[in-house]
Amino acid sequence: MTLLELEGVTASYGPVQVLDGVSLSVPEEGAVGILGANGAGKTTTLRAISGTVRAGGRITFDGKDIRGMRPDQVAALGIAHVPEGRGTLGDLTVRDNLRVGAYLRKDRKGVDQDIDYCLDLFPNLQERITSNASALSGGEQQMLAVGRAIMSKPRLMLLDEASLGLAPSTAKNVYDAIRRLRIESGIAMVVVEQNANLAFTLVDSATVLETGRNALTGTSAELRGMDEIRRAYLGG
Amino acid sequence: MASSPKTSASTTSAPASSATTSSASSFRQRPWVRWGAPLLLVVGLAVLPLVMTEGANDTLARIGVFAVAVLGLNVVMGYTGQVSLGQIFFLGLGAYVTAYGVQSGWNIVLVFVLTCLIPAVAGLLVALAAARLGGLAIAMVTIALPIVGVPLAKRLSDFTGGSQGLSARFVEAPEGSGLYDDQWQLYLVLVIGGIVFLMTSLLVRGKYGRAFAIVKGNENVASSMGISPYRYKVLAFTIASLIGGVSGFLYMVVVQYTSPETMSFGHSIELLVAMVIGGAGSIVGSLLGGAFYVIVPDVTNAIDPSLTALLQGALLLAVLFVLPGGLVSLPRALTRRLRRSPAGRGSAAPPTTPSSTPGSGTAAEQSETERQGHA
Amino acid sequence: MGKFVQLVVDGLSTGSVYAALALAIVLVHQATGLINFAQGGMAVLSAYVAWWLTNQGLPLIVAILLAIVFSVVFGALVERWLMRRFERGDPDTAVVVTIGLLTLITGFAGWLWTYNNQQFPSLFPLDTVSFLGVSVSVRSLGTTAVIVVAMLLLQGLFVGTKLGLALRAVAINPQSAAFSGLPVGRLLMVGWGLAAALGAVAAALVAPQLTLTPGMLDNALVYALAAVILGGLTSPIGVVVAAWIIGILENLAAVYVPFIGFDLKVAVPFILIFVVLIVRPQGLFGRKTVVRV
Amino acid sequence: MNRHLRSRRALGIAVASALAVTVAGCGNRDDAGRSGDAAEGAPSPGITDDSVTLGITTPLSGATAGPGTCTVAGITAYFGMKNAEGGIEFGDGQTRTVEIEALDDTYDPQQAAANYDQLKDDVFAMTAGLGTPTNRAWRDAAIADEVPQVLIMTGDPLFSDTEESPWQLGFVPIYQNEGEAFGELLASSSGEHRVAILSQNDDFGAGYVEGFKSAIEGADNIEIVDELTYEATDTSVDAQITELANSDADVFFNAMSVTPLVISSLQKAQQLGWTPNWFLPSNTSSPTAILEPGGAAAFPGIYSVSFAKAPQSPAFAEDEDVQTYLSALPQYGNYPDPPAFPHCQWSWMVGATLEQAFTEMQEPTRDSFMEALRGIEGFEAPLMLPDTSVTTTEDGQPAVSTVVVQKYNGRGYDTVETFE
Repeated sequence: MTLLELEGVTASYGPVQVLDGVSLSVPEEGAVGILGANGAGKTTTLRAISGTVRAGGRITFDGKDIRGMRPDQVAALGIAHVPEGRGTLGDLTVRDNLRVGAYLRKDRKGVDQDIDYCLDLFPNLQERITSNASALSGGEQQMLAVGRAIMSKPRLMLLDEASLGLAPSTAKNVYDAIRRLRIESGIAMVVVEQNANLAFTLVDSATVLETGRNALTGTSAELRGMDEIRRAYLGG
Repeated sequence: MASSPKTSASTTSAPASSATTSSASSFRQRPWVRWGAPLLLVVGLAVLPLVMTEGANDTLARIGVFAVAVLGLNVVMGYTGQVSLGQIFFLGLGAYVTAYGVQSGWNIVLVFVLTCLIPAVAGLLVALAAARLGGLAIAMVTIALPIVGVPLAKRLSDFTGGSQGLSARFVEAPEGSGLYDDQWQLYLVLVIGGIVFLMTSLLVRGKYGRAFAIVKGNENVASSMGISPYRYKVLAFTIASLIGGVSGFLYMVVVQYTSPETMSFGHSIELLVAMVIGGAGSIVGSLLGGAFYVIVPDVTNAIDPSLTALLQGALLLAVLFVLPGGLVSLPRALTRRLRRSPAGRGSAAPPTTPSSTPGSGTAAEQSETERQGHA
Repeated sequence: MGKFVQLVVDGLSTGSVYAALALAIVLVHQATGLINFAQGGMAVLSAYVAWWLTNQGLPLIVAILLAIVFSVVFGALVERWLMRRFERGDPDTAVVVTIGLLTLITGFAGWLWTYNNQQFPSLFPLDTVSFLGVSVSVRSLGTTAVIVVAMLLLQGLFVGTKLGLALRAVAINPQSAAFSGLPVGRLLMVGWGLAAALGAVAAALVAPQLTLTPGMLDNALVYALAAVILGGLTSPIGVVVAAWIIGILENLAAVYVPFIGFDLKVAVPFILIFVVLIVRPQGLFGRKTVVRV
Repeated sequence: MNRHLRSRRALGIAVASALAVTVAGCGNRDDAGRSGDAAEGAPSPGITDDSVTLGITTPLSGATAGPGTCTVAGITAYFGMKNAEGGIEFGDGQTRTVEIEALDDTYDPQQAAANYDQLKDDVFAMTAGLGTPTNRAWRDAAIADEVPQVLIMTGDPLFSDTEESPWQLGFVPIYQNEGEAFGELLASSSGEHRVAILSQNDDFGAGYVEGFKSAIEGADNIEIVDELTYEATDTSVDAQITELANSDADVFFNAMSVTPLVISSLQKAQQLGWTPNWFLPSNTSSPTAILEPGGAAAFPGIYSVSFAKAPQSPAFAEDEDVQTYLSALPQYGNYPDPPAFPHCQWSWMVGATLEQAFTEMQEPTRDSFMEALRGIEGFEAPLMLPDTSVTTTEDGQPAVSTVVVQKYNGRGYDTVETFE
């Protein structure tokens, strides 16, 4: 069952064409990685999905055409975007950040349960629950960003550079927790990541973007075996 | 296959824009343009007062006065990012120093030096205290300057003439020059204002300007680079005050009268408006801002004197609605429009807030850390 | 002693005037992250609408309610058709746009209703209450009471409701808020509409005392801004308390500190701001924000 | 009105300087427009055989726009009415209509000076503008350019000093005169009086207080018990009233020019149970706009000084002057509401005084005009109260220097001779 489907997606910032026909397919409960160099269009692909960039081509979610929708409409369909730079709400407490994540939900009880779930998944947040988000460390902010996405009970999560700027051990903690989340919740994921090693611990398959186009697509195992991938992204 | 992702990234980021800037800058670098254009400007400005009507000379001189005041505001606000709502206070202070000095019969050169020094020292003292505060707090402390300055000027009536103010007619054209007073005044404004503009543009393009930009962009980054935000904020504020003092001198050259009304809070707000309308963080923008400050009341008066406020408000909103970057962005907006229309492509909304950091090399290298800081 | 207490009471009622406007400024700031210089101008416009309606023969309370409705719509429209264009850009530009709006509204009111002082009827009787040798007008008491209620409602809105949380989230980071499904545009309009309504209430309360002119709230604006900064931008209770402190201290300083006197008492709030912010950068009641690199 | 022509010119100048257009087309500079080089006896700028143009710079927006608008409305109405009657016959035998060019200076001295620069070559004389700093800003320039700056609305004595200000003349009494008039009345009363003073912190307030004090000097039945100031930008003077009420004065000398503050002062004093005899300046003593909303009937006596009939006062309801004035103001002055400030009456009287000078001037020159203007004696302008008149021959005094003290009677004012 395909949950998200991108076909020939294009996008540009002013005169600069950033996406030049990107395709992507994410099955229900699947996890797909997007790899590539800086400026290859990874982040823009996620933005095209969540409606923050005007895009051409075809983007369907659950069989519905979502291209051209506003970000909040896309979110309402069950797509949670964890943006690059985390997008936590600095002047709100950790708990309020999580409550904002649950904005569209009406089930009060379920919300409280899910807050507990987030705190269980990220124990660091437990002790900072009344701190302002701006006072958190980078790793904690990343956890909070993922937690906020969880709160919206999404069917698909878009993760953008979750390891950026984090110490390797912290990055690993974050990815471990996300993997646990994936197993326990079955949320499908699109994972953008510079660090391919980390990405491959989470995703089943991946596509490599180069100047706004799919250069290579394959399962994690296939891609891991390729020399070019290894040289460019796996540090070997 | 990209073997070195880092370099490919930087080339894909902005090929089109870098192409246009390089062609423009090479045009600017041709020797005859480099030297000819400023020369032409100087000659033009030298001839202008002789051929224009008295009214036009007067208008131009007033534009010069307020362009200098806006320039000072730009140093602290446009370039260094510290909101100042007190710039008019330094203009008023400079005007009072000039008026008092002239009335006391001091040498005019001494008066000018004091007109620079006293506001600069006052600005320094205020800044030493105010620069410890950030953001809106600094705005509130600077608001206090005109608010408290007006009653203070009334109280110090021995120096200021109280609410009746001080007159000083000291810039009659020298005997034998064959110039009318308005021409002589305009020359003074052009020369003094020109020097201030030249020095300021050198300042903001140089080492200090880059430091200002980094402080504006992110103070934490600045600290990590060994640039003390506090010290540069104080410096910027002091320079702004000094320039404000000079504009006060020019004010006395042109208006020849000052009173507490000169530094009322409303005018400080109008200077802020002029700075943004002209274009924040821009030398040319300061000039355009000064022109806006002076011309708009005249134009609205000419249209209908009983509707000035309504028309001024509408005009301000209309300009910013079309040109959010200020008048100085007009050429850019025009070329963008021209470039876009043949392409016929729908514009992509820029995903992030337009960065306020000028693209200087050092700031760009830091952008990644900065982004995390803002997250 | 009687004089001292009377001066405190006078300061409280003057402070309430500042507080009324300050609350509306805080609401817009909390909901959009902007300082709206036109807040007072929009409030005055609402007061003119109410005044015009009473002149058409409507009862005062009905006129004020209709003016509040007008304000909500007007505030929302201003957000949608004017401020929307500037919200993502340079904040200085957005502030200057609100200054332009203030000029425009003032000019419009002056054109339509002249610059003459108009008498605005008071919601409260012009009686005086005396206790312990101190007298205070019923109007001041009423104004203060309404402001306290507004303050509590506002505090409740921000702290206790989902709407308040959503408004704050949108102000902090609109794009990120949208990722959680918050309809950003609509929330911004709601924020401006609510603030305008609050401004309308404020103007209707103080107009009988200040008499209605296009620039009625211009002088109060500076004090209101001072109260907003002093109280801390995030706390409705904080700004009201700060406005009262400013009103009281100003009077006491003028009378008991000969050097300050009545001419320089305007310096008092700024000295206060300066001292307080050096010690507590977040204001008296504001929440501390720590920014990490 | 030739506003269209003027608009185009001003707009042209503005745009031209905005673009800083270079040399082309500007070559023939108009030296005739420069100061002081007009030939002897030739007509001055702003006057032709059938019309004369007067300039005004005054606040038409901002905090002082209310009285500022009035200063334009009154004189515009007066000459509008005269023009409709066919114009005014000047002393040189020509009949001319009178045009008014008014510009807004928002009470900004710099803008006032700019407005003057813009008007000076097109108008015959500048007149009626409101404000001390805004008139001082271009006083020196007007002297240098020999442009009349006459019958202006400021009580600053500088403008009435012929030596210092040869091309100037104030219209309204200097502030000192008004304070003095009340002081004299008080000093001549039989009882002992304790006086509290609250004055605006500028030349307006200081002038009143100075005049008042000079009049009571040596009178041992008067004691000043407390004296405070306020700023024109204050939102409230409650604290001052509280402090003054504490002094238990029986006379309150209140030199205040801000309408809402006068109203709230009257109310605050009543709240505190302090009901002194109350003195108010001529520009903030309107029965309808100030005293009624302030509840002035609660006080034993509200005193003011005046030289003009209060149009709303029932005593003048049948007065011919008042009726002409009230019907001309909306018809010719573009001022539909009942006048809220006395400045409307005053500038109406300025119009009549100018007409008086016009009929006497022998040549269409500014010199001749100043001569005629300075020769008016005992002219009873329309709307003037009995015992007051326009006299311009007295050095150091503005056109109107006599005022009568009046007492509020619940609806209007009665002239009083004694303080009881």
